[in-house]
Amino acid sequence: MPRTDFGPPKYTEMLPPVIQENYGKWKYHEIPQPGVLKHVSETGAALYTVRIGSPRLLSIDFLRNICDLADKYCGGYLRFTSRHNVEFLLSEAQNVDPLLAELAAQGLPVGGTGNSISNIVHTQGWVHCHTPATDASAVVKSVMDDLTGYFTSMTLPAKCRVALACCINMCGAVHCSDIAIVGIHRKPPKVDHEMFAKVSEIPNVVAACPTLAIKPNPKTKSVDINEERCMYCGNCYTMSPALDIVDPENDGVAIFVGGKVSNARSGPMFSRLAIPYLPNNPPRWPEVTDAVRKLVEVWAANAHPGERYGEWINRIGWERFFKLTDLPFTDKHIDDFTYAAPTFRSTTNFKF
Amino acid sequence: MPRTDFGPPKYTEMLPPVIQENYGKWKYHEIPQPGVLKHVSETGAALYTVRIGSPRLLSIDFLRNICDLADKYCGGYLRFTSRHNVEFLLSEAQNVDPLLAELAAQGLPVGGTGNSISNIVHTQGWVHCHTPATDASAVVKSVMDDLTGYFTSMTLPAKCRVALACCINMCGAVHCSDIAIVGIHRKPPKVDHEMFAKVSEIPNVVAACPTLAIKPNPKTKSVDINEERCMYCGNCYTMSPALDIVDPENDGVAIFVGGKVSNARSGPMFSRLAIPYLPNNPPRWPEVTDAVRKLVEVWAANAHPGERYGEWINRIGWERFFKLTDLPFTDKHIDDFTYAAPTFRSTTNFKF
Amino acid sequence: MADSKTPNLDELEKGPWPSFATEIKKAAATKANAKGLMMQLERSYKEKRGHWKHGGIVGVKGYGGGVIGRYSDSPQENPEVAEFHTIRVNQPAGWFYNTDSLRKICDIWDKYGSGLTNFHGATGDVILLGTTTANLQPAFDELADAGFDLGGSGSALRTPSCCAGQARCEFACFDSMALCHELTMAFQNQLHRPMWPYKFKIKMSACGNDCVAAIGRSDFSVIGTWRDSLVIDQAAVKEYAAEGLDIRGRVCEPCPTKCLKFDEKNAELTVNAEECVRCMHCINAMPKAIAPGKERGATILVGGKAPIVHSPLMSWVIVPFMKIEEPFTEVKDLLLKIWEWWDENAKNRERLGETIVRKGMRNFLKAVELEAKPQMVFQPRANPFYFWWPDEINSSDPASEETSND
Amino acid sequence: MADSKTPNLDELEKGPWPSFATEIKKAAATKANAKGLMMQLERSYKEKRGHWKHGGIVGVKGYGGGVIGRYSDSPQENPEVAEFHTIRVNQPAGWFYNTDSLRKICDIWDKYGSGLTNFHGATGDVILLGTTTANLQPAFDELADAGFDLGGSGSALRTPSCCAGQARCEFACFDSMALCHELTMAFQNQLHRPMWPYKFKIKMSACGNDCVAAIGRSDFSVIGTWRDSLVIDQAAVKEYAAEGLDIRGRVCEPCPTKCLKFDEKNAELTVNAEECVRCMHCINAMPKAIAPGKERGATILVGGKAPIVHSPLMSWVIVPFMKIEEPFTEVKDLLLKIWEWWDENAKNRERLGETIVRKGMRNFLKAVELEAKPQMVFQPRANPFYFWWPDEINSSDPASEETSND
Ligand code: SRM
Ligand code: SRM
Ligand code: SRM
Ligand code: SRM
Ligand code: SF4
Ligand code: SF4
Ligand code: SF4
Ligand code: SF4
Ligand code: SF4
Ligand code: SF4
Ligand code: SF4
Ligand code: SF4
Repeated sequence: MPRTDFGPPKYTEMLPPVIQENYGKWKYHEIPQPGVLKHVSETGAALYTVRIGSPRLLSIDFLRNICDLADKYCGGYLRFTSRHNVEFLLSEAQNVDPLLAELAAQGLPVGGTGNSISNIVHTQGWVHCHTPATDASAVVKSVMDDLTGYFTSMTLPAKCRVALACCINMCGAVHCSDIAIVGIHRKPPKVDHEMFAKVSEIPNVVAACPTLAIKPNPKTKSVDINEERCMYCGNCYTMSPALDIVDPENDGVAIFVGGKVSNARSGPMFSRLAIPYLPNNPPRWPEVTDAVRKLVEVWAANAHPGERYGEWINRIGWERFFKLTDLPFTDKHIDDFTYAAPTFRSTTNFKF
Repeated sequence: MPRTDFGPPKYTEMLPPVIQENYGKWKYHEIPQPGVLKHVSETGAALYTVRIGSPRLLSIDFLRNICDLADKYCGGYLRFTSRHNVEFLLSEAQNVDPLLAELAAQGLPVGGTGNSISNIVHTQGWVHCHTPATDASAVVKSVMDDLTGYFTSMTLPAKCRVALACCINMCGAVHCSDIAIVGIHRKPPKVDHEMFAKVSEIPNVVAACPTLAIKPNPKTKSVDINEERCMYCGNCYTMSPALDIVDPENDGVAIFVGGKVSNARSGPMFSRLAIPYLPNNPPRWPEVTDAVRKLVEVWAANAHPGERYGEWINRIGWERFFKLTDLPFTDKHIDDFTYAAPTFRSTTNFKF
Repeated sequence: MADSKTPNLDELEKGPWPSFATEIKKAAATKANAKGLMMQLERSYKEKRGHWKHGGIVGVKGYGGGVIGRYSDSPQENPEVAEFHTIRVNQPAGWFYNTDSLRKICDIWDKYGSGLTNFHGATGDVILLGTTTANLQPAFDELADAGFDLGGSGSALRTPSCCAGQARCEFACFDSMALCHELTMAFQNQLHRPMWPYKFKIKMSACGNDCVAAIGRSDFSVIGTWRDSLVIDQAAVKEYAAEGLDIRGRVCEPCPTKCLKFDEKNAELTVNAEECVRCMHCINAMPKAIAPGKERGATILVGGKAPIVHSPLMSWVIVPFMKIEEPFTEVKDLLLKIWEWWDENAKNRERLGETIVRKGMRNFLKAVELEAKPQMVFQPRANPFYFWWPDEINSSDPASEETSND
Repeated sequence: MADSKTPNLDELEKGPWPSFATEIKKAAATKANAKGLMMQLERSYKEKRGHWKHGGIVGVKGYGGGVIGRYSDSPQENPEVAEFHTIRVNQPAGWFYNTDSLRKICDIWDKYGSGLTNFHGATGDVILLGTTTANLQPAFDELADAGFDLGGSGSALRTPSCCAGQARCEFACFDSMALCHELTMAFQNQLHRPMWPYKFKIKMSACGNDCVAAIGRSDFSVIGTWRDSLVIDQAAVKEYAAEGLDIRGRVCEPCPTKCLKFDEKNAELTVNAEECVRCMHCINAMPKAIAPGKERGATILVGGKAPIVHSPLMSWVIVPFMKIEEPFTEVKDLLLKIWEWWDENAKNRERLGETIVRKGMRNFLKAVELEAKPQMVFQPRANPFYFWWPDEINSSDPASEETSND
């Protein structure tokens, strides 16, 4: 019998001494400069954290390099954040500046703290997944290239969490991000009947369709799709490779805005549709980077200090959002899915 | 051919001269005392309205009596309100007090204006409908007897609209009233298979059930009810008299609170479940009158001036509402119908 | 009282609120069927249940509705109410009456009915409670002579109703009574001959206070509003201030968009009109000082209804602003388009709102030729499951006209 | 560059943000499969489409998951990535590493994989990207020797994750890393052997800021909170005031329940603790002056998930407050009860939240033995369609215990 189920290494082995000694005793923190946190303990001890942006898709060279840096400045400890940034954990104040200098020399951006745009939580895209409607890494790289200035500063009204998912499975917390970029298909899958008969189970595929668009076809031992009912979710494709939904001409991305998960001030909110479609335009997706920048800028210019994206929109109203961003409002924006009715404006109170 | 489709009398024939002359020219109004409105026109003319409570179920004697009064004081004109009160329309200020005196002598309550409890919009009940789970008129009479003091004064934080529907068809605007009393059944219908086979159409009845609890029974040429799925809505009974749902021991009323329809300040809101069940206890329904009075009093004592019932609850939170009213919160309060999920508390922000 | 036959009804005569039991007793004094009702109702209070059966179809010549058939479930015990039908009579717009007309109704109901009525039914009709099948036609004939026609019932247009509006209210943004009357007259056929999948209700309130509760319970609501800025009379503001009204606390604070500023020193009130959502609050609070704007009209909303079967629905915006002027052609045309689509697409017993929810706003809007507007929603969708029209997709140009952002 | 074989990837090396393209190229320099990936990806940028096929089932001995099988759809063109599987490695709680461990992972992936990784996957695992079926077992064996086990995949418990909590944060209301580790260890079988209707995710954040976005994307969220009053250090308040923080405007005003009062004269801040909803805002704004209360624990929420299939769901409250203390028996017991009910009641590919929505909270609560509490809802139902348990109804006593109001 092979050894199994021994679980991950215990986290206690992974903590630098300053944390082991002050675990649960932290008293407050400061952000001396963008990308640098100072946590102070009841005991008076201080922990300095230096956060760098990461492409998340890392070669072992990158990993070995940050290990070198951690050995040099942090006694051999480091961590990653829930948004995939790297954090160097320093117990010696005097190590901070040399580390920052070395990071600068290597071209690694320091930031992501406070009222910034931190890393884009994202997914596999064309690098590894089989269902993407867009790429992940290249879009993220292009958008972050454009927004690095917001990563390395803290000048925004509040945090702005950008996320990307390469299909509507929405791996990540994309459905509740300030700005969410989502890969979408726009045409029903094409059924390869021959392949279907060989590799797929009819009932599973039929059941997978949320709009009941799929009907069994006993003749072909396959299925037919009622194209009028299909909303291109790709759920059937996840169940059967014979239902290819990829279409380079029509696939692209949609942008949703205004989500959050923190309970700070207001409760969590879903992201909501702002831009139904932008084309896939590799390698730089200029339509997407422009749109995201504009979305950030309109918010930054209009929100009250402390207001997250969705909080700002809730204050001014979505009709104002569309006016200020100059984005067209279309029939696609109006929900017609499970919880549509409560989103309809059932009052005469609105702005023109 | 008989004369048909000539429509209602034209309203212009029904308007007193002061209205005809000042139609569309009203400038402002005052409420000199509860139940009396003074509307002043651009022309300087004034219209006095005296509003009395009405049982709505009126004999022709009552009608002839108010006609007499209208002839005497109002030049032969009167109206009814959208809440079924009677309004005397006076163009002579000096007629107001004599009219009030005569109404007082007849025991007719004057009021329902401003921050009061106006008449209870209600339905047929045991007087005329075939589906009621409770009576209408007797419950309304009992509740209004208890609340007449709030009709004849204007001391509440805001208007409080009370409504009653004798079954969950909710004739009226019961589903968006400050306090809504609704007749409910609590047991599945009993199927009279013999009668069913004679008088009902299976597909219509099966289709009528929102929870898909009804299945055709080809043997009996009737239907069977999956009692676990039935939520006693009576929709099938509306389609077939063979599905009697009335049960004197278990029928009763539920009370919903916090609805409104005006757009003033906040938009319209649905009424929401406060008390899942109170028994039918004719002729006076003491459990219901007590519950309504308590609901009114807790709101009156705690709301800010100008706050409707639902606005008050939205400010303090439903968890506070249940604490202040000391009403038990049960699994019945938690929605499990069409739009349930958005009502679930998806935040850690709440009060204990 | 000890041996009264109606101890429950007797009890219900007591108390300060005018008593329906007294009304029934008054009618019962002269009318056998009112007495029958009284006795059957007394039994209901004892047994805690109603005693009416499902109605059969009864009516008057030339009409498909307007009468609710009603039969006692125990005609042996209460033969006087073996038949006890209701006639729905279309009220005059705004529920205004001259006493002549009202007395005529009384006389007719004295002659043919139980002498009992509802002024009014929850939809707005005059409800004449309780008569026999045989009496329906003669009663109607005399009502017709008196100028009164039937209201709606069944799967038809229901009797439209409206607030007093310009007849008695300074807030009115359009002539609700004229519109109500005109629509009622224009759609008599739809009102009197059920031919749709289900009922259809129209109500209109001449301002956002919505004094007929249109938004909650009509398939088609017309609610008055304005497009420019509300009008403030500073002299009147000063008077309110002088009288001690806490303008900042009671008027500005509750303004939902905080777009009112009160300058305490000069007792001057200003509005940021662009941010005003026309909620009526400040106008309600200071009717002498603030009035709706000059460019008046209405918002059109659809879909309101009671909870059965899928959920209650509150009407939602489909036309943010429409001028409402005689002969009201725009409203009528819109109604016709809506009915055409609904009639074609609705399931049996499916209200307009339910059909729209099932088919999606996009199909509805396309059919009735309205453009999507952000005023139609509180919030856009939170899911990525939307449809593309065939002409928005093509194989050469991936970005459709509507959504490209160049 | 003109004749580069990877003009698109070259372009993606430019710009200030660290480049994944550079990472791939670095790996491609020594690894054939990384080079295969590079070339296939370049083709994807040209053709605007991915080139991966549905994964078959591959894995390592004794495990039902932890590997995502992946095959190129055009192995003739890119034979190096004909097989390109991913191994999910369970991260240490909180994503803390010593460099020894991290270097070991690098060495193993140098030997058996493409040299490419994700630190981390969106669920929280270390993602080792790209290897062959043959290399899976030896890679795992060496990972095991280095102390690393597999993470979750398929219809199983997914790798739990948590915020840094008490390790690095003064706001932590419970020990999120200890809980995360303990649950991971306690439920190894559920994590490694898919046996449920669908995936199940657990995440924990030690305060309401929810730095792992638990509420939006886990079936079971544990979010730190407290039950008594937050603690205010008035001396520190004075310091903030002296430094010029606009306490009224930036701290009190945004408080959702307006339960903070700032006395400007004395620079004193007070809270009406009963009205505080523990939203963290004031604490975030003044971390030196305000701290969570002393009676700490967590709120338990369930049901969060992405939009597919019926709609996105945000987790909702099922336990308003629970003490979270080793050995975390209460949390574990609750999880076991939830799984039992879900496993029995869920349809294929139905997440917990969807099952609860379909079956109703009342059935869920009964099964997991929790009482209904108003904290579970924003608002009670707006429809009259609720069920009665058989024992609440009887023929003699109409008022059930639970709802009588005597
Ligand atoms: C390191 C990290 C946790 C971890 O275990 O990895 C973390 C760390 C801290 N968070 Fe966070 N948050 C981290 C992800 C998050 C997330 C999750 C996410 O983004 O996916 C959220 C929820 C975001 C959302 O609502 O969509 C999050 C919402 C917050 C908030 C609430 C902000 C708000 O106003 O809504 C605070 C409070 C604040 O910043 O005022 C906060 C505060 C903090 C503090 C100040 C807590 C402390 O005292 O140590 C830490 C430094 C914050 C900073 O960067 O300024 N953290 N924080 C994560 C860093 C991610 C990154 O690399 O950028
Ligand atoms: C007569 C009537 C219209 C009619 O055509 O019959 C009417 C008449 C007036 N309403 Fe109304 N409302 C009338 C039913 C309603 C309804 C409908 C209902 O109750 O079913 C509503 C919506 C109620 C709701 O939201 O649930 C209604 C919500 C208002 C409001 C908004 C109140 C609020 O703050 O939400 C105002 C403004 C105010 O009172 O400040 C208002 C204001 C007025 C004014 C002041 C308008 C005016 O200047 O003439 C009238 C006298 C009000 C009073 O009684 O104090 N009227 N009013 C109705 C009298 C009913 C009765 O007998 O009591
Ligand atoms: C008489 C009246 C109640 C009253 O005492 O005032 C009434 C009485 C009945 N209503 Fe109603 N509804 C009356 C106004 C309403 C209203 C209010 C309104 O119209 O503004 C509503 C809620 C608004 C709405 O339509 O959504 C209403 C929602 C219903 C429903 C649920 C319809 C729905 O789609 O939600 C039913 C069920 C049905 O149609 O099968 C219903 C069915 C009925 C029936 C016909 C019973 C039935 O199942 O066949 C009742 C006949 C009673 C009788 O014997 O006289 N009644 N009904 C009201 C009509 C009087 C009038 O014409 O003026
Ligand atoms: C690798 C990862 C994305 C990444 O780049 O980080 C990922 C990748 C995939 N996800 Fe995911 N999901 C990943 C985190 C998520 C998350 C976020 C989370 O776990 O916090 C979500 C949203 C939260 C949720 O679960 O609701 C997520 C929601 C989905 C869904 C939709 C599930 C749903 O019920 O809503 C699917 C569809 C499915 O399961 O068929 C899916 C399916 C998939 C599959 C297995 C594709 C499929 O249809 O078979 C992807 C495999 C890609 C590959 O080839 O490697 N993935 N997926 C993440 C896992 C890494 C890890 O273990 O750390
Ligand atoms: S979002 Fe879709 S395409 Fe992207 S990794 Fe997840 S399942 Fe694959
Ligand atoms: S893509 Fe989605 S909607 Fe279209 S057929 Fe497949 S499962 Fe159904
Ligand atoms: S509420 Fe129900 S019982 Fe009452 S009148 Fe309407 S349909 Fe009849
Ligand atoms: S009462 Fe309602 S839920 Fe019960 S069987 Fe009849 S239609 Fe279905
Ligand atoms: S709805 Fe407006 S216009 Fe009509 S009566 Fe009420 S307050 Fe006046
Ligand atoms: S009408 Fe309403 S929104 Fe407009 S200024 Fe007055 S209170 Fe504010
Ligand atoms: S969730 Fe709270 S306790 Fe955890 S890291 Fe974020 S701020 Fe700190
Ligand atoms: S934690 Fe939130 S609710 Fe509580 S006092 Fe602070 S800001 Fe107010």
